[in-house]
Amino acid sequence: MIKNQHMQLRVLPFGIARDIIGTSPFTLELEEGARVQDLLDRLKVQFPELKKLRSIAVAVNEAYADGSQAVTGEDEIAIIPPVSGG
Amino acid sequence: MIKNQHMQLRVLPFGIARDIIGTSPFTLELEEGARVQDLLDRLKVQFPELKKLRSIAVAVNEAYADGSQAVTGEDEIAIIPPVSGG
Amino acid sequence: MFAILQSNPDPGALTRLVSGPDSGAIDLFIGTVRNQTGGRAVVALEFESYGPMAKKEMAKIAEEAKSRWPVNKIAIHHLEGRALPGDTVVVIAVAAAHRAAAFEACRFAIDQLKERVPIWKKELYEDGEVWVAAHP
Amino acid sequence: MFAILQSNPDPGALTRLVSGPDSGAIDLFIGTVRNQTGGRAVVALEFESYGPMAKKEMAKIAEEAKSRWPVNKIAIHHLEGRALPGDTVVVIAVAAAHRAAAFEACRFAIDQLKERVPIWKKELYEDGEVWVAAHP
Repeated sequence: MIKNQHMQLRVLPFGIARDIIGTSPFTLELEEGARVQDLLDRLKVQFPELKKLRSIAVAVNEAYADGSQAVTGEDEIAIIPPVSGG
Repeated sequence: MIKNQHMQLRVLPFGIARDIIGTSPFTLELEEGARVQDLLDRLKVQFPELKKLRSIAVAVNEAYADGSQAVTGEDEIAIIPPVSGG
Repeated sequence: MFAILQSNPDPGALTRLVSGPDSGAIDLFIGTVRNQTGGRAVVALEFESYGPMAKKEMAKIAEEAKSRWPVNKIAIHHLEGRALPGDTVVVIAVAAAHRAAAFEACRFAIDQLKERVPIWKKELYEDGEVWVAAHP
Repeated sequence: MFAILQSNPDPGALTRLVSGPDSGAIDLFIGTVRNQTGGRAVVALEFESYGPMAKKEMAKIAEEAKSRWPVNKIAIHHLEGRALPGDTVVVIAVAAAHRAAAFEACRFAIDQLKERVPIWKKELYEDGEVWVAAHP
């Protein structure tokens, strides 16, 4: 049996997402090769309140990322609830 | 033979209209009962350069007036060439 | 709220004139002197105005804007006299609860100002001068 | 040109940042804090931002605006931290040769800012607080 490799992701939740997750930065362990969508799925299981938000986006290294983008332990990952500047 | 009554109108030409007419205020004599259009017609005869302007408007007592408005010697009459503020 | 000034209109002053706790959006239009027009170098502008009527027309424009969009306050200041490239010659400030009305009304106000407020601009070049828009 | 500030953005400073002799029109959008929202009194706002990314998104918005309209310079400053009713929280300044482009690009920039720049606003009332727009 081959053991999957895991990686530690550094996650910065903002706004109401930080209130829900409770700590920032927050460390999440995912399998190597995980993508943004895997990360979102995991967070929503772990913090069901995130599912109630109007939207939730992810930024990787300070740019919006779509669900298919791969993430690594080197990336700065931000959890972006609905923005409301201005 | 009945002699028509005349009135002295006080006319303020602005911008290029002042350059053309040469003095401001300028006094114009018209028959009693004259209207804005009569005044414009007379000015264009007396100062043909006015006919070359893109447009020419008249204000009576600080408000735009149309050709049918009567004028009197009590009015402040302004000659308004194309405006170009801003 | 409506003025013809011998000095350059001040965007900060107009902002203060229109602000208030019921407004969340201010749109400010600032017109400045360009150093050329149609490729010809402009040395200066000379503005003349029919001051009392200009202020009345500005007030009418503001009333019309208020009747068309939900805006709270409108202020319009325009320079009279000489202006050099870079100088501010007109400032329009519009305050509204929400931004769409502020933008629409401000655009309307500057468009109307250029069409009907009795102010005339002469452009001065190295080798001549022209009353802007006077001839077809 | 793009900044997240701990103090109130200054319309005059942004005007100076974008002005130049090739621009004849500056449109300035100023967002301020209203004293109520939907009839509920607002005591204060608290803005949080993801600063480095916010500045990058502002710069992207400016690039997009420049590719769509003939504008010369765009500056965007937004407050981070606490703001009281009447305070300025965002200023966008757009300079262009002519006014149509300045208005269009400024409107585009504030619309885009509200849609994608990572800044979050919490409204504080006498008896509670809400992250604006967080829930459907």
